[in-house]
Amino acid sequence: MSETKDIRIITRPTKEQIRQAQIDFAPRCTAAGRVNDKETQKMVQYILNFARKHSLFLLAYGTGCGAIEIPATLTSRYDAERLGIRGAATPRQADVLMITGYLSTKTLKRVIRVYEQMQDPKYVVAFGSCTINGGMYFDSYNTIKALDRYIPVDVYIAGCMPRPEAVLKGFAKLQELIQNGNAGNGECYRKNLDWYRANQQKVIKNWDFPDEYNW
Amino acid sequence: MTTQDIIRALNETFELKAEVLHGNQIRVSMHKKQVAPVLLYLKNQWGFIHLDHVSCVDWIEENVFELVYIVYRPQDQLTVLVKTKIHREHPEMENMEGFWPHMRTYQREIREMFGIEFPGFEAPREFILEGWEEIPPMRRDFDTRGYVKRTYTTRPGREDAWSVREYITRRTGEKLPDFARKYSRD
Amino acid sequence: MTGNWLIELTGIVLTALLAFTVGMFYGGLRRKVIARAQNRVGPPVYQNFLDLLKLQGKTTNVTHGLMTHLAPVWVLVAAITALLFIPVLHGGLWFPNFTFKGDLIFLLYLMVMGSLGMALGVGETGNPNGAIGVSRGLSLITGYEIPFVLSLVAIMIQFHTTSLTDLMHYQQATGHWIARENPFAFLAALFSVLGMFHYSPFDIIGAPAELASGPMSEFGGKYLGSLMTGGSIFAFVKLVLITDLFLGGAGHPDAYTGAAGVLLGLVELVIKTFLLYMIPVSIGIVMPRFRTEQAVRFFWRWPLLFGALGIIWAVFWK
Amino acid sequence: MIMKTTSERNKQTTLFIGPQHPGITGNMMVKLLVEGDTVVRAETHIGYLHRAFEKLIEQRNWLQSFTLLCRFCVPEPDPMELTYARAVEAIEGREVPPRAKYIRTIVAELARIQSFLLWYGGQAGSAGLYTLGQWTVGDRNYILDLFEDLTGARIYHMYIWPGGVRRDLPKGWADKTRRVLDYLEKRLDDYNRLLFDNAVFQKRAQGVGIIPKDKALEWGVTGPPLKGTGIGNDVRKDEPYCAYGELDFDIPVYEGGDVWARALVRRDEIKQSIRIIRQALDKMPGGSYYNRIPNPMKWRLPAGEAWVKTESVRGEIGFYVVSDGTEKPRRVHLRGAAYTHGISVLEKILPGQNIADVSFILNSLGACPPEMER
Amino acid sequence: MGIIYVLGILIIGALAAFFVDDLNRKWTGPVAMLAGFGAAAAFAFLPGGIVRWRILGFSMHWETDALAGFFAWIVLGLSALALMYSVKYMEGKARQGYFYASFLTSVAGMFGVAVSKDLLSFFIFWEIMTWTSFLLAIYNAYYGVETKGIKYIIFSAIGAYAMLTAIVLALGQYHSLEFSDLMAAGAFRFSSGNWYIPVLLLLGFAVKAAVLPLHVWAPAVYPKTPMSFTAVFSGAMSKMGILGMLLILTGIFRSATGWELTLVRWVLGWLGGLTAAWATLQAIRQNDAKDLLAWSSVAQLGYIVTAVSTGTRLGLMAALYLALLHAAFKGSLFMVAGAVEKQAGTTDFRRISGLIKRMPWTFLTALIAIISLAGIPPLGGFVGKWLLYESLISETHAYFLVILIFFASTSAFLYSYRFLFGLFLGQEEEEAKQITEVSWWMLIPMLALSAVSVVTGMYPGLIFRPAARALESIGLPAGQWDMSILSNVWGNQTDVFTVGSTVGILFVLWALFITFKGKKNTRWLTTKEISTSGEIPAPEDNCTFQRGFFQPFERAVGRLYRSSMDQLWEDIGAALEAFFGFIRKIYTGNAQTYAMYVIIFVVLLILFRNYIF
Repeated sequence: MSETKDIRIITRPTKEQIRQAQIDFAPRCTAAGRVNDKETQKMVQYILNFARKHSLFLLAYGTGCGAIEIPATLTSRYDAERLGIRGAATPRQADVLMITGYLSTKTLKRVIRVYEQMQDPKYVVAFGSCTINGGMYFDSYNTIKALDRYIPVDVYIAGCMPRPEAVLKGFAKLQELIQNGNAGNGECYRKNLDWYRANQQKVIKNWDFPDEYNW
Repeated sequence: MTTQDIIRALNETFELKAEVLHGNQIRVSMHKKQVAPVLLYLKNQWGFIHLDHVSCVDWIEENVFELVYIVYRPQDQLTVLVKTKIHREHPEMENMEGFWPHMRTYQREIREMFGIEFPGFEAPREFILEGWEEIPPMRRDFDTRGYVKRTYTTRPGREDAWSVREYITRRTGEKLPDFARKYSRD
Repeated sequence: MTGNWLIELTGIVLTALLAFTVGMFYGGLRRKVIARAQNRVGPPVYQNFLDLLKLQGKTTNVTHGLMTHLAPVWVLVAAITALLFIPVLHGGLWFPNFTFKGDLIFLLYLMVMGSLGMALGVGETGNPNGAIGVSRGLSLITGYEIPFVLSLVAIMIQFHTTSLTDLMHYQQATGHWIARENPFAFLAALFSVLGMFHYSPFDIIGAPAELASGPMSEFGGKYLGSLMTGGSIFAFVKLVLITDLFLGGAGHPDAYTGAAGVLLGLVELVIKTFLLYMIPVSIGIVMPRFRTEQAVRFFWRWPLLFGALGIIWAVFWK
Repeated sequence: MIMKTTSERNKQTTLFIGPQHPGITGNMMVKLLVEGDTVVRAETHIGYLHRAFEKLIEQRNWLQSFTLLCRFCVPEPDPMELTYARAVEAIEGREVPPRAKYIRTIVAELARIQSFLLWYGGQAGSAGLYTLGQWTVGDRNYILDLFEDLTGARIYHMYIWPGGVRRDLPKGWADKTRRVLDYLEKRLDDYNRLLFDNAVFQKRAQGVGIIPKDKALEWGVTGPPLKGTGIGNDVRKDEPYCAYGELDFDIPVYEGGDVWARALVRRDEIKQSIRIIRQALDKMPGGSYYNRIPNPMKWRLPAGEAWVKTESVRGEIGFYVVSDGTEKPRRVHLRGAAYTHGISVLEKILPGQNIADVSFILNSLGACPPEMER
Repeated sequence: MGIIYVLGILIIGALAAFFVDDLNRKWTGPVAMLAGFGAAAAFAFLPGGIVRWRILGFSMHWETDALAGFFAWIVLGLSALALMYSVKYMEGKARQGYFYASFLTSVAGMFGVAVSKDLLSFFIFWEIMTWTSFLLAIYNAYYGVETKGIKYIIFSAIGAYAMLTAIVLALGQYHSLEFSDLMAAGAFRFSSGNWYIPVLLLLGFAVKAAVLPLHVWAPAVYPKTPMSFTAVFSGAMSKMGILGMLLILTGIFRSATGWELTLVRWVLGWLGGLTAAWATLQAIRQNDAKDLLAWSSVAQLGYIVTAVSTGTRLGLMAALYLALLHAAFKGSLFMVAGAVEKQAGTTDFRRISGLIKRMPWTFLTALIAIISLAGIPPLGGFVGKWLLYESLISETHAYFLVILIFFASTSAFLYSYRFLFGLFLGQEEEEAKQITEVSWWMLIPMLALSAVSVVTGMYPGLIFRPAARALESIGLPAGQWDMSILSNVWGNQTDVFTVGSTVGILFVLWALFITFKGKKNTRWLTTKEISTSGEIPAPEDNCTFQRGFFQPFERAVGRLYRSSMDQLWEDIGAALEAFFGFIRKIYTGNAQTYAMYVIIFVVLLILFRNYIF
């Protein structure tokens, strides 16, 4: 019994290894590549960030089962509109892309398309355990397991499914990140496009995106 | 109308051995050539107007696919499960999309998920999957975990799919409680 | 008309700022009122300013060509020009602007300019949703403009003038609102206002559930922000126009003078326009939307009848 | 310099309703060919939510599959659990205690009410009346609170198990439920006044999206759309399961087959559900709530098959379950109501309709994409 | 003697073009163009003068007074530009000699009509104009054109016979064909006892001016004629009908009271209004740019007819102003249609779209012309609309007619947008990538005509002054006109200069703002990069919305489209067909036979005039 225990713990990666793996996992951009740099943040940026964080237009895209809690979040009991969160119909107008749960590869393609059509600064909020690590679909042949290999993610909300309170908490976190100038990875996505494209093409079999990156 | 009437009628017309499954449900197996006439007969003669379901089961051990057509008669809640077995090598089934409008949907799904061909069925091939290159995924010989391992990247720390409770007890040195041990996989 | 260009310029800037501020606040209030009706707290009233600031602060923008690029410009220019030719306050130094240089027929046509420019921009994007939205919008214009013209013609022939200032002057001199002098014309105009605001039940143009916000679907960032600004100013323009036409306008050259007079006039204006604005807003809260042809038919039925009655009233009144 | 492909360009416009679209329910796509404002052809495209549940269930044991099952259709997980549990019980021949039957009935009907409240929002929202959606979806939270008290979760409950339910009713839950029902009954009048007394909604809904009565059964229409055509088939009445046989309720039937009739059916169904729950709470028998199953890790079912139907919110759902005598199911195949409503029926009734009505009709049919592709 | 020179240049040009075509096809166009510009120059720089001569006992009287000058300028100016446009437009087409000779002769005919001061020469020129335009209408002798041509010639024949009868009757009654004599004798008054003379003449003019119900030829013929001539056909030739009406009705207008004026205002005014409304509704339904423009021409002529019918200061000014402006913007629009047709091969909206990036200058022309057509400030078309409304409201108190006109003009936004959207906006198709902009020879005339709309938007006085002189020359009230301030009888004003400059300044400011704000981060996308709900349209998916563009509107007016008007038209069509069924037997549908018949009729009338009357 104790033998197996030791072996298992050794096979498990150390914390350092995990952190290293995380770094490899999703490209992190340097501070200069960010939309705003905290050190050089000026008054204008402060005001702009204040406006940004209080005016979040959610793209109307229910990618998975988490979409069931979005109406609850937006309607009268939880009323996300008091925080400036409201729906937007097309990616051109939207700021926040909510990945509400698992993504099948067919949807992933559309999500990438939609993400690229959004305008900077754009934020991605990933919803539910399945976006983090596949969740209960860890052995499903049709869902991706880790979202940030395909598009950059700002905030993860864990749970299956997260309650509206958790969603609001996630948005609060996003607002905090926006105010500090740490949210919005559109620039980062463009810089590391090759890395993302390689990952995307690995799972999306019928790749028919235009060669040139347009946003 | 009772189940016995239907069983008798099927027996007399097609010389089939039908049996009662549960309550109002009748199960009848036949050769695949007989399925279309039986379904039409049930629909037109006996008023089994509602196609409830079409399903397929992969009996890989016997090397057959079993197709199940479930039809329903709303007047007295009779259900007939029409079953047939087709060979797993080059599986083919008669195209019956004209019988019920949603037969088309079922046939598309079965064609995509099991690779059963319906000659003369002209619906687009891609239905649920997109750009699928492997063997049809619902076949039992398709290894979904292997495919996942080949295709997707999981975040580190979740490769082994451990039992969480077990892991916690081992790390902290606690004793596994009895009720948990009962459900343990070891 | 003082002839002093500096004062005129100041007047123009002040008027535009006033319209912008009030229009944006009205938008915020609308959202607040709707939220309250829906059992919610709702966003703060200054939410629209934050939205605008955010949209203008977008770091990337896309456009599909010159007409799309200029579409918000058309809308803004139409809104501000219309504003300048409408007496925001009666009398005074700053707010008449070019009131004497344009009449009602001119205003009627000017107000379409923005829509047409917008439609051209939408057309260039090549988005089928946008084109369908434009087709609906233009059809709807033929619906609500006709009763509006009927009511305008009615009051023109009743008071023998096509000038907005004259009408305001009449109302303030006699103390009788035209809404009272010709109630049918007022009713017809009120119905048209419902259509002009594109709120429910006449919001088929950009219906999100069908067309994904229709004409707006390709506009984002600074373009959407500019459209929003234009829309806010234009909403104010419509409200002031109806107030001036039927509700006596605001401000009085004889009663108030100086800054206090202007301020009092503005307060009166805000109260009147706000009450007027609440009519389409509150109807919008409880109404689903009409289909296009239903909406157009609606305008060609009762409002048209009221307009015709208004003309008959006007003919026999004098 | 002459454009050659003149004949090719001269064709209808393609409109994509979905997947990223405010007018779509869930994640699916209706590809429309339109000419002017009229739909010429409609194609439903699904597969955006395909998670291979049926494949995964084959990898899980009989009890583990419940975590997957309830996610078949997001707005109404309980009918799925109920149907599957009944199928498993049918194969095994396991008895369910009467108290569990009543609890199951209550849960199924609560699920029906919350789903209809969501539908109110969708139906009104697709017609531009957002206020109703704000009210009903807000009030839906009261039912979700009840679920939370009962099962510990808001959306996915995993409450109904083979042999009964997972927990007994908590203390005071019945009174709380009665209070919620009283409140809802009061609010329903408000909703109905806002929606059904509205002339614009009447104009929009009447005569739109008609399912012909003589074709309805053949097209596989079930549930409220079927009752809207004037055929009152309902599994709860036809083949009573749980406690439905012992309770008194009516099946609302309306003629017309249009969106309006379907809306009326749903309006009345909520009232019937409230009635059912009240009766079930009053008649609630005592005794065990759970017929204990053996160690689920080692639980084997006898080889066999079962086809079990349940009246869910959008129509009848059925589970075809095959057991080969091992711990894991050989095959679990769901027949959802949306499987016909969302694909073949939708494709049949959309041509000739206005673009403005596409989302409206979709909502009234109750298409649920995750149920179609699983 | 300017008239003789102008006519001479045109006729010689026609002959020269006809023969040069045989020698060297390359030079046909330039020669005709030279003739066109030469005629315009001759008219501009030589004094017009008075020409009188007698032939077969009839006196002919041509004179370039202000009214004639006004219309002659419309004719010569537009024709010169259209001829310039033709040079490249007709390049490579067959039978150019035939085309240019007919074109120039037709221009000569129109010019003659404008300067004629007696009914006989008026009629002769009128007929020259009609024949030659018929020849041009059948120039594109492809399928269906002959029947359309016959429609035109049949309706022209109705008009011609009506006029001829009136002329003979007038001659019999008053023994003179001079307009001034007839006017003095009250021949054109309904109250004169010979009410049929003005009625018959008006009938003849109404055919040319495409007044309901005699308009059916116009939408049939305009699209089939080569576009460079349609510009003149619709822009100038139809105005000859307006000129005729103006001449006939002058007497009634001068009296300014009485039942005759009321009658004219009601009948002609409502006919014009109905024409405008009906043609607008029809234009909205069209799927081809040329058909759309043809119906739109009919609608615009409806406004002008209504404006003429008022007979008041503002109304007549509106008529003359709109006549000129319509020539400008509709001329340029037909030229745009021609340019698109030449480059893309078709003007069917369902087959092309997204030409804006390929043909930007053509689009600019179309944009200006369409804004002017729709009457949106600050371009010239608005002034005409303003004058028309103000005259109807404040002068003739035709309240419900105003609504009808307004309905027509609001609905005109629909087809205006359709024209721009259908040809230039929307998805840019792969096949369209090879299309290029037309040559400057075609662009310059188009842009020049657009410039008229732009300039008159700020300074409508440039037209008001000659128009006022023209009205005064026939003794109608004209009043004082400012350069850019419009005012109605109640004294309300609109200062279009202020409007134009405000709009211009604001437009430039905002355009600069929106261009330079975040300029670096603004991406210019193609029309393929649109948000289509996350899907990528397959190559076979058509994302251009063109078919049934205004279906919601059509459904809203459905009943009107379906039952009443259609039935009316079918009835009229059936009646006409029955009526002309037997005529067709002796009628070959050939221009020569038609000409022969008319000549025989004239000769017979002349020979037996003393016996008949």
